[in-house]
Amino acid sequence: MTHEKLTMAQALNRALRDAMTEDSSVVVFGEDVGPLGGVFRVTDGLTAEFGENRCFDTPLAEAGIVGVAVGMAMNGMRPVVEMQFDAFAYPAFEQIVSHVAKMRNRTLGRVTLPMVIRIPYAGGIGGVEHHCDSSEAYYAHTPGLHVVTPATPGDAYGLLRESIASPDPVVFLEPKKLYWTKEEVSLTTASLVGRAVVRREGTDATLIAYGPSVPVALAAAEVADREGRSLQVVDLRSIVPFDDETVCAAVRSTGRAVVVAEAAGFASVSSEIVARVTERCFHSLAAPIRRVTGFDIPYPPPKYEHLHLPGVDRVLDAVDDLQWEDS
Amino acid sequence: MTHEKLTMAQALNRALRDAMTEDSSVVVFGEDVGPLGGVFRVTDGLTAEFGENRCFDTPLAEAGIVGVAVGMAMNGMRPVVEMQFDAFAYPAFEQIVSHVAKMRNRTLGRVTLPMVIRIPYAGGIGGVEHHCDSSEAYYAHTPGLHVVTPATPGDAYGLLRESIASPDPVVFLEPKKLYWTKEEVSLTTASLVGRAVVRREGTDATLIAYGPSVPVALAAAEVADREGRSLQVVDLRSIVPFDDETVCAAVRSTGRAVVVAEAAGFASVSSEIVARVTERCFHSLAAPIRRVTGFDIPYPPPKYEHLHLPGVDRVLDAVDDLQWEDS
Amino acid sequence: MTGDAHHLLPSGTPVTLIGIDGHPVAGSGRVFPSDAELRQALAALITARRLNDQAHALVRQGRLAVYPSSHGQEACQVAAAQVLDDGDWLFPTYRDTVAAVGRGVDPVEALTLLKGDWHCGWDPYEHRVAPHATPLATQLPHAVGVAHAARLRGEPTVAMALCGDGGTSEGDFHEALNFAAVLRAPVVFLIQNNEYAISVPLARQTAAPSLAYKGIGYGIPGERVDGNDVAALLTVLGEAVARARAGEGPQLVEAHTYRMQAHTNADDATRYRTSAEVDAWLERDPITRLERHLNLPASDVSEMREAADRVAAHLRDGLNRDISPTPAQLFEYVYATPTSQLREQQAQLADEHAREGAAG
Amino acid sequence: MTGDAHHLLPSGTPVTLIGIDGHPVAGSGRVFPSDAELRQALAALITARRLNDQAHALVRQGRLAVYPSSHGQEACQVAAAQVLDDGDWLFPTYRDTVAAVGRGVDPVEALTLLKGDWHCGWDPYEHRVAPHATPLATQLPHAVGVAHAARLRGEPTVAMALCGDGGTSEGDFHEALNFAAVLRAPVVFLIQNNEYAISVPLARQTAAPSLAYKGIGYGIPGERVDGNDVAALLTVLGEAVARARAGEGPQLVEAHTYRMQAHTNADDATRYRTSAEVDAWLERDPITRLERHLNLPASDVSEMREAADRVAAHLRDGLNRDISPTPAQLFEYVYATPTSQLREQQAQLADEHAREGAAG
Ligand SMILES: Cc1ncc(C[n+]2csc(CCOP(=O)(O)OP(=O)(O)O)c2C)c(N)n1
Ligand SMILES: Cc1ncc(C[n+]2csc(CCOP(=O)(O)OP(=O)(O)O)c2C)c(N)n1
Ligand SMILES: [Mg+2]
Ligand SMILES: [Mg+2]
Repeated sequence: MTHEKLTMAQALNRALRDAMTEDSSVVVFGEDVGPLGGVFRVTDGLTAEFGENRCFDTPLAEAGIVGVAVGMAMNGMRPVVEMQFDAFAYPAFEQIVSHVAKMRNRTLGRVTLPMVIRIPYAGGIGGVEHHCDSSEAYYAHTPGLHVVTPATPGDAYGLLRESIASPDPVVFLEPKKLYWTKEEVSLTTASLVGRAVVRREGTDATLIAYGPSVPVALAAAEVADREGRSLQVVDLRSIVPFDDETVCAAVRSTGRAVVVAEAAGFASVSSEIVARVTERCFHSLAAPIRRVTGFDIPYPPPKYEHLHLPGVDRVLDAVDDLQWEDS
Repeated sequence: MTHEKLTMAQALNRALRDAMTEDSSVVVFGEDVGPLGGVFRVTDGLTAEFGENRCFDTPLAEAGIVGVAVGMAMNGMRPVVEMQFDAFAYPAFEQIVSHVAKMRNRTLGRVTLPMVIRIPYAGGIGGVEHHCDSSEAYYAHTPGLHVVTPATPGDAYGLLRESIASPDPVVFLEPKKLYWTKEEVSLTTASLVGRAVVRREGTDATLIAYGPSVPVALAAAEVADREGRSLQVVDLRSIVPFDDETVCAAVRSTGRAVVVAEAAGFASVSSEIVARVTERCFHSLAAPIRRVTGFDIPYPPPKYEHLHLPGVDRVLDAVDDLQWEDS
Repeated sequence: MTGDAHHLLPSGTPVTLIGIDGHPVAGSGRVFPSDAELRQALAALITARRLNDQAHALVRQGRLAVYPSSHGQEACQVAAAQVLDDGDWLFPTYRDTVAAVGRGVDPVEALTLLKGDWHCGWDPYEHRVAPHATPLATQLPHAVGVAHAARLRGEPTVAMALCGDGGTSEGDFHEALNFAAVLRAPVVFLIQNNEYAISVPLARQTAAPSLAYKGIGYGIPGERVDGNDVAALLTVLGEAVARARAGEGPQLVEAHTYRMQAHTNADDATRYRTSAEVDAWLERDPITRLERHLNLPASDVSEMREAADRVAAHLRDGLNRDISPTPAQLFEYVYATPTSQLREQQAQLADEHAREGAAG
Repeated sequence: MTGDAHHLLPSGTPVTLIGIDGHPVAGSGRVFPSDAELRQALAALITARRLNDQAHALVRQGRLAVYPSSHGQEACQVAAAQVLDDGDWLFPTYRDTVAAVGRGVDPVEALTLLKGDWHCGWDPYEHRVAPHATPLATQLPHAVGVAHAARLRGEPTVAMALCGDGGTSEGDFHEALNFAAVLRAPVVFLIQNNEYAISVPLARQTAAPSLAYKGIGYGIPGERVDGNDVAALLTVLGEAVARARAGEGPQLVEAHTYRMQAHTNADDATRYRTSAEVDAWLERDPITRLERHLNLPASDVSEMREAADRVAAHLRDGLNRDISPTPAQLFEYVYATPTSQLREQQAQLADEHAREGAAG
């Protein structure tokens, strides 16, 4: 059987198990990933199934976790490490930027680091401060990393399998508010890194989203449809490498676009999308590309997050702003 | 006398001395900032003049330096700390993102952090790996920080004085290749944070630059002038807050623009400039805004940096690309 | 320089002054706190326990999003607060709500963050209690900075910086202790070693003989104390604070205690520890022990209980008030003067709301 | 758990086997290396010194951008290389060029980075020498990972991880030692305590009795050794490697030595230390000391000198070759498969070059 109905957390767990079964060099470690199975249960059962050498708890030190993973990757292993929450990956920033991202290049390709850094990220679950950061821009701006983020359980499985198999280090961002979304998942490996996907066809304007914002974009398209406007939705899946081809083709087909992302907008992945799509599709654009992003503020407290997060209304407002001369 | 001919390093030194003289709560610390005077001599003579309590060497630990500065700023001081080089600020990333940037907001404005983090940054001096990073995007993307970078000795003096006096934390990026540039400096305080400046008037296109790229833009404008093209040059000075007014007015006046910056282009400050200026000036633009940035690669070795750095030719190529229908 | 190194090492076993049976332990050679101090501590312990249990209940009622309880660890927190002077500072973690309350922070304010309202609910300057830090060990260098700034001005301030056993593994722990030692900053680092970092037991956190042995590596004296014996804590922490205040530099104290409940209500502790292990700690409960020792008239204890009930009722009432977030708050505190970018964004949000209001 | 803690503490004074006068030091109770081992070390020391001086000269001639010399510290580096087996790993810093050369790395390759050519000039797998790390202490967790991976596979590999006194202050030092201890990873951490971190003297780096006292805080045995006595280093490091290999977990060794030259040629050491202080270390020179001890026939020593000269000449020749950077190299090694973004950028640069070529 190659299909199963799984939540995103279960799909990720399944990807880890399948990768560990197929390749004995895959090891999983981090804080609370052992007997507890991770605070989101993504590593549930791995220690029991594969033993303490393959899935283990570490001391509480993120730079240490990533640094040790670098060493293990240098020496024949494929480490998959978990950062417990987005903001708790920051202690590992130097290791990620100065080593993980650069080792291959520094050594003329002699030392490669096949490792995955899993980071539950972004908001929408009423978490307190430091538990809801959308930190993708920090990694996406750093040459040498792959940065991917699934929006569906199926992509979660496929992207994680591919990331573990990759010779290059991958920052794997898991939208924590989507951990419990469920769908039929194909348990086969696929080639998704670097490939955006059109999640919904549409002709009037293109919504470009990734990770936690994909369902928001889809919901907005649904509402717009009822209001007589046909919105196309592109899910990036992979921020680095970026799929210029798919994104630009989509935008050219509609001539209008809105980027939807939770992260603060300033100097972000959204900025990049606007900049690069505009550079490439300027004369196909009927209006400037709009951004609907988090505000340029620290992530707000739980009771305030609904004010901050890009929602359907804000996306539709932006769509309305796309200079519809004929409307 | 309020004018002196100073290098940028001297102007920064002078700003520190003047601030320390005027305000006894200003303290300077970091690695090698004491008797050695800093590896770039920016803190030269401060320990001798103000004593060990006001300017002192610390243990070699950047998170510790920034974290201790947070505590001192909480308790009545105005710390100015030095990170020895750009990449060596990364160990402090968690302190900067999770505390420096957020303390004021977390505490409803009750705890403010009047502190300055000085970071010599960017390339152009033949430095080896980890000594040439353009790290501004990491800070600019983080809400709660001010991010400024001078391009002249005069601005260096003014921006640093203003940053030290600011109630908010400032990431102060010093383009190390400009440390030895010299000019007549007005030793008065000014209001430069948040204000871009038009460094050169021009009518055909606008070059938008900051920090180390300003001289490159000016040189390009000089060459273009000889070739009969009139380029305007805007120096941002302040990345956060961003001076939309000045930048957009400039771009509207020419209808064409090129952003010049050393940092890797992907998800960068350059992306932001393109995105926000396009959003605001779309219908004044005759062509998409071009970016001339560092490539999306780890900073290359000394003998390769000339290939990587945005130079006059590359800027002029981009200008040529701005769809000059009449040329 | 190394001749006198061994005085930096902790005792092989933790200092205990009151045994499990409530009797004084013979031969500790340490000062015993006065009865008045112990009575004060008992009242605080009873309140602390009551608050822990009340908060736990409030989570179940949906009035609090989450609560990391210090049930079982109250002696550490009560003592940490009690040994400080008004001019001193406390640096708590997310598990140290009752320590903050011990310093005078209103419990309703203390739980603001966990209620889902603004990040820090109290004025840190009012009681000199820093906002509690979630990123582990990051508050420790702040404590060093606060203490160092005070020392530069000649003020007698001591900073009490709290941290868990797990937190000692972070780089910030190391850097903070080292800075404190080199600067001779008056900081008392108190590790509440409660045997677990969420699910990770101490043995996977460290291979050290005990965490207090980390002190000597910084030139800081390390001490071990029974973390469920408030008398021992008052003495050991009190002396540490006095030494720090006297200019002897930072001090490290490891309190051996146990987290009786799950990490937070969201945690499932049965996945990583047995109930037998938990039960074994019941007899070491800090409150029972002190009650046995003081053997106060029942009326005195009921008075304390009633006072604690009043505090708990106040907490309940406070948390029953609904939060009405205003959009402007999102932008108001990011900078002293909002950037033009933030003003634009604030206006956009205000406009949305106005339109919703008009539509709705 | 704490009964046997004291064996983790270092001796009060560093282990020395050969005195300044070249005579064996009585009563150390430690194994003395064989004459053959000492002869091998002397040859390596002479080469190391020669390389340090040659590199220093090449900076003045503009053939090297910068050189952090280990003049005075050669005994540490020679011993660190000599005690390893072929299957072991060395993790050097920027100051450990001669240790890398001791493992077999060609000196020309070893200086690739400092010449301004590509970041790491050697194949790390060939001699099991990691790329040298500039960000301080960041290589230490890598050493732990390499050692742990080998241990998981049942290989007898030991990792020798080098670090300076300044580097011990970084969080990564702390995290690496702690991970190694908890994982029982076979790593020998060697601190070359040369009294300075650029201009910052040891007293501003730590208040510890000595850096080896940091070991006990991780449950790692700490030892102190005279860093200018190659015999003591061979014994202490050799035993540490053997213990690590035997499964006794990580080991910490602090070597007391001195940086005789400025931090790099770009540094001005007169700003922070006196020449009297430097001169006092002259008599402890590791080479003189060993030469006195071995008292070899002059012809043997000249042979070693000639061998060293040949290595130096090879270095000189190698560095005289010009570098011809190709644009494609910038993009080739960033990812296993270049992204479409990088292909675009590479094409753009190639196009620029083609046009320049055409124009020029
Ligand atoms: C830097 C960082 N990493 C991870 C976490 C997630 N986290 C929260 S509490 C905790 C365990 C802390 O254990 P300990 O320090 O022993 O304190 P305790 O909870 O036992 O009081 C973890 C891993 C965090 N808050 N900060
Ligand atoms: C993380 C980091 N911060 C700062 C620096 C800049 N730096 C280079 S060498 C050095 C001093 C290192 O001293 P030590 O560890 O004692 O080694 P030594 O140079 O004496 O061999 C400093 C501060 C760096 N390389 N990395
Ligand atoms: Mg704990
Ligand atoms: Mg040193």
